[in-house]
Amino acid sequence: MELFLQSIVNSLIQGGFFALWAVGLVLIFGVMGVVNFAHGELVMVGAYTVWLLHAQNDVPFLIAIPVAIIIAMMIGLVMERFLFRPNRTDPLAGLICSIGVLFILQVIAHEVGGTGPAKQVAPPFNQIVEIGESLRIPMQRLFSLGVAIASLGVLWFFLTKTKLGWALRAVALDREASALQGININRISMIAIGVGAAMAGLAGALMAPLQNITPHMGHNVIITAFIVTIVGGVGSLSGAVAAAFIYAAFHTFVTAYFNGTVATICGLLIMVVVLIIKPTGIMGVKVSE
Amino acid sequence: MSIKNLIICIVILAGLVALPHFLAYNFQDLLIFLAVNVLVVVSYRLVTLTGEWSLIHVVMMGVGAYASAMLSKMAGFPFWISMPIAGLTAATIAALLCFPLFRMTQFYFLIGSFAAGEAIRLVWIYFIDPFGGSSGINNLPPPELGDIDFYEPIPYFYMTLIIVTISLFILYRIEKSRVGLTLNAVHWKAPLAESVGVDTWKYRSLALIVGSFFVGIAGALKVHYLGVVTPHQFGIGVMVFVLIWVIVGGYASFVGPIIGVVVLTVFDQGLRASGIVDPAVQPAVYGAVLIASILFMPEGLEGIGKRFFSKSSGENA
Amino acid sequence: MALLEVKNVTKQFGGLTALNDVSFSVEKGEIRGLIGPNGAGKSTMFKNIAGFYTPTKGEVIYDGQNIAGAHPCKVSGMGLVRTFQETTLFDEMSVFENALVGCHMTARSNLFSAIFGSDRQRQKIAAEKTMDVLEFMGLADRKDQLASELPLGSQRALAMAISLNADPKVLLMDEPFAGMNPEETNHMMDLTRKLQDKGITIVLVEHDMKAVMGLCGYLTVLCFGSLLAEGTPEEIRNNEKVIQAYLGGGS
Amino acid sequence: MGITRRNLLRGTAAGIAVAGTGFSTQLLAGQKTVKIGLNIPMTGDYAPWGLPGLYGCNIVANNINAAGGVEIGGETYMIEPVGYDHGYDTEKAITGYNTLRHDDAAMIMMLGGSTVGSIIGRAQRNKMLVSTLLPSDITPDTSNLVAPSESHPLYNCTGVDWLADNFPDAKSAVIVTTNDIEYGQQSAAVYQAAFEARGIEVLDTNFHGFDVTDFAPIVQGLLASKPDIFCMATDVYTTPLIEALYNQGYEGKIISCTLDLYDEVIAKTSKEFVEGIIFQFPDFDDPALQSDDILFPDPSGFWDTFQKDYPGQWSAVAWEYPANLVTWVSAAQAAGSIEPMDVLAAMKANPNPPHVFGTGKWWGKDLYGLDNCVVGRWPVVTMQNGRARIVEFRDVGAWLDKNLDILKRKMQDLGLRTV
Repeated sequence: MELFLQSIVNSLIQGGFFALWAVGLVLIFGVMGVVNFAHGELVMVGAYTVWLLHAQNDVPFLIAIPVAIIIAMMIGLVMERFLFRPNRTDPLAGLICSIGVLFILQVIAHEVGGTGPAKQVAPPFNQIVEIGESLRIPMQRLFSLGVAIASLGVLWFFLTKTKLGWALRAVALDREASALQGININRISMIAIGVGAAMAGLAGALMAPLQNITPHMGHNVIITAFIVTIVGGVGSLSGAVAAAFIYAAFHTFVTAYFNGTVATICGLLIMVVVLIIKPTGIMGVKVSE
Repeated sequence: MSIKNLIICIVILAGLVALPHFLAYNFQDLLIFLAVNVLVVVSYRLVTLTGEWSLIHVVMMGVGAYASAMLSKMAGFPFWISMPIAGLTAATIAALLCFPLFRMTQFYFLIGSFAAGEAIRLVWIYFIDPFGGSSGINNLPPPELGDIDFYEPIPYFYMTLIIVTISLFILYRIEKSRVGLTLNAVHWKAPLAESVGVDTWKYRSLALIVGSFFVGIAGALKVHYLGVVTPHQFGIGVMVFVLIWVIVGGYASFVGPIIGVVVLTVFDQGLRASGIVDPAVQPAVYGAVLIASILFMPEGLEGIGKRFFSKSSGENA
Repeated sequence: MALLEVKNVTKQFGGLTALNDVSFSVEKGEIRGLIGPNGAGKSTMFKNIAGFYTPTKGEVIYDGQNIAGAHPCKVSGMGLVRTFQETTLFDEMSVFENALVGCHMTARSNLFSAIFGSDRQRQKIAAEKTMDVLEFMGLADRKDQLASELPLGSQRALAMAISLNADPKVLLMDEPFAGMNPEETNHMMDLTRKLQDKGITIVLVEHDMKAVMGLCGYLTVLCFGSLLAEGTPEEIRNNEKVIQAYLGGGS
Repeated sequence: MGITRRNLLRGTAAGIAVAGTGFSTQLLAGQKTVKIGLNIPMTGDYAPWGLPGLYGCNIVANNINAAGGVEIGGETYMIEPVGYDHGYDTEKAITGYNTLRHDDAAMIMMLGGSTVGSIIGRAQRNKMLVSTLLPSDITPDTSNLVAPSESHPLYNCTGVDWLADNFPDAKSAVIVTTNDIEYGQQSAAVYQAAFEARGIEVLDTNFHGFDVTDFAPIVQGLLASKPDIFCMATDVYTTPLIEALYNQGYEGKIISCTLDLYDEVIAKTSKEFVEGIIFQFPDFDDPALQSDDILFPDPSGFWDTFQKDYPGQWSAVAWEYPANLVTWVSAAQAAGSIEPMDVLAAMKANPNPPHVFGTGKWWGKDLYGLDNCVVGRWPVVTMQNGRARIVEFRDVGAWLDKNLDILKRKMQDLGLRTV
């Protein structure tokens, strides 16, 4: 029972991270049609920023987070303007460019951090919340969960309640029709990648005190984000968020009660099965021919 | 093949036969890997002819490599038998994968092929018996033929050169044949091709199976020189390099990917030997080259060469 | 016996009925027009015949066989070939290569013959046949140009050439006159008649009433997914129901 | 912050400086030089198990050269460590091997695993001497491959023995490690055997992949069985694992293979929490190492120089490659030659080969098929007041003599190769 409760809390925390990773990927793919392979590296940049500012130079954690978001966002905007925009007609070119960015960001991280073991950030909130007799949740993890859910809420509000959000969703549904309606595609693309990259940077910043920080940490991020995106439906943000929490729960429980390796294999298999049975994902919409 | 092209091919082959004798010992190994990589990119091009970009190609190379390694290590098969079986094994696995994979196209196919490839790699890692887990299979025997010592790079290079040349010739024949024409047709307008009776599923599968056969052979060639096969040799990082070679070289023509892999390998070694760039920084140089080639030469190096030649020949005329 | 027979075909999408129990038959050698106002179900019927849709109910009998739900490439392999509404070509291939793909059924080769060139004779015949078709369509002198570089009229002709090279017994044409000026339309009408002279049965889905009336011997009219009327152009022109439908639906 | 010594700029500068040869001592004209190759990962995920070794070798070689070099067979040689970065890639390992061999390296030192697998067949034919840090690379066919210093993971038995002697109430354990063969599974097998030999029940062994980001589920799953001992047979993830234990309020014993980064662990948990964690790798300024039976030259001077020149880079391999270098020097002096096969013969001829923590013996025939690794004393280290300190040395060889059958069985259960 204790393990069960702990696992539910863990699932929520992991789900929050998975969702932050995946919404950016979905936004960028939806609006620009580009698979951003460097998305995991944006997360890594967020984590390195916190390591560099907070752990190395004693900048307060709560200031390091917005800086991480801004840096990731700037990188995203540069990618949009100079790589994705000139290649808008050729999604493959955009994908390949993002692989180029992936290499460059990894090397920059390597140069900033130097060789050596994985970087660590001591948790700024090191209290532990005890609920009942045996449920112990570190404050740091609760904080991450809260911020993740809050930012997903803000994103939801932005997309559904603001004019810009409507425009963004319209572009994601049908780019040409939106352009004909007078929507500025360049502007919407910049907003999409800005928001997506910011979410990735935020995720990285929140993860920094919780896990090993290495230049290659983006690899796991992108694989998980792919699984979540595919299972949730490539064009669907709500699907991605739902899939993120479902997949996190699945992975956490299989890991806690069985084995993490089996959890990963099952994750890949689920993805392949979803691709075969319903390539548009559990909540995706079929795009007409 | 025109007489001119034939002469060019013969000159290049003659050059390749002479080349290792002018190289330092450690560069002779690189020549073997380069020849193998040429087969990898050219067979990959056959897969991409139908317009689908697969991320499973390098894993298929691994399927061939593991097949050959296991046959020679556990069943004592000579290389000359295990190598073709390696190709057939990769082709068989590819044929099985066609059923799920070709239900998808474009982005979904890309991700689906990636997931299927990762799943195969995980199988190698987690089933220690018989795949050897993360450390793979060691001490693979080199080929045996008379008194030739295939531990030495030059004989191994010549053998690789012969097998790769035959494979390239076959792949070239396929591309220039009616089959190649149909594959192209499937790429440009699948519904139109179907409207005149082309079974697009069959042709997509054919491309994947034939491409996998040759990359399986390439895998066997590679690991019998290395002496060891591990799951890490066939990771997504290696696949990314195949993509880079093909795209930087130019995937519109048969020679483009070959130019890509040769130029970038020479560039890579030059960079390393020059000592200008710290090895740790090299991936960033690769990344920059990749981006630059997409932005400034969409047809790849091959396109630049073609433009240069057509321009100069135009001036001569 | 009719060459192509549509029997009680119904097609539903979710709760929406696009075609409701439609039946008609096409005789060998005729030019049949399939017309109707917007949303009448012409395109849906076209796709049901060509194998892109599977009818919810009913049969499509071609040459004595039920082909309902058969894959497009099987249908075309049997001689029932479709053309496309908008110009659809293999853009990055030459005119000759485009047309050459057309004779897939007679000239396709397997891997063995591709590698060893054992079907050289067959490929030579295919190339000659392709040149004949290009000659017929008036494209022979453009054979090495890229398809995407042709003017619109020639592109349509090339699309026809591809279909023609597949030796169709029945040619399903999807709005071949859309977007053409009167001169191009006349040229296309001549070509279509020449195809009929070659013994090819033609089914036209078309909006351009002038062309349909001029070409077709017999018309089938659909409205709101149901069969409204059938008859010669003269009969249809005077059919009250048809006039009503066009006036009502066209407003 | 406790990690200010990880000075950013100096770390980066050091990383670039090594891109050359890593050899800085000025040579006098006419002097002879012997090159020792390091065919190791210096970039990528495996760099922490390669690069610090090159740094360490540079320090040791500089010290030897500054003292006038070594005399071998009547000639005075300067020692030059030459590094080649193979990034843990089998192709590059071959190129590195050939490059170093044609650069006249007298021995080639490697990390181990598949990169050794790809070159060892050639080394046998070329009569090249190769050293590895993983004794499990040794097979009956690899007579030129030696493991003279590191006996990963056989030494794990000493920590378990010490724990069982000093905490007899600890009766059950769980083990967590990575699912790779070379490091994780080999190490887990030794721990399983060591626990069984002392009557400690292993409740659960968790093999996880390298893709884990959140260790809370793994740790919570393992703690559900209420073990007395939490055992980490891994070295990549000790920090997040101990952090997860801390978050769970774990109160039992912790034993680990390594704890190189204990400063960071303390920063993430507390000094009190890490107190008493048992592991196997000492800091080289440890008082217990400053004695005559330690056969590593000037351990505390080495430690000081390393911390000064390469801050934040210390790991177990920092002294293991240099230890192999020292072993080579003494064997070459005994052989009076730098020819690889002469040196190998001299190494093997010594019944009491020098080992970092005292003399050892050649061992391995009964497990790997060849007596090509040295086992001897190994320190048991615990955390004491925020520092790693040796509590005792124990004899790995004696344990193996007694418990080989258990170890073999455990290895076979995991599908690992034994003779």
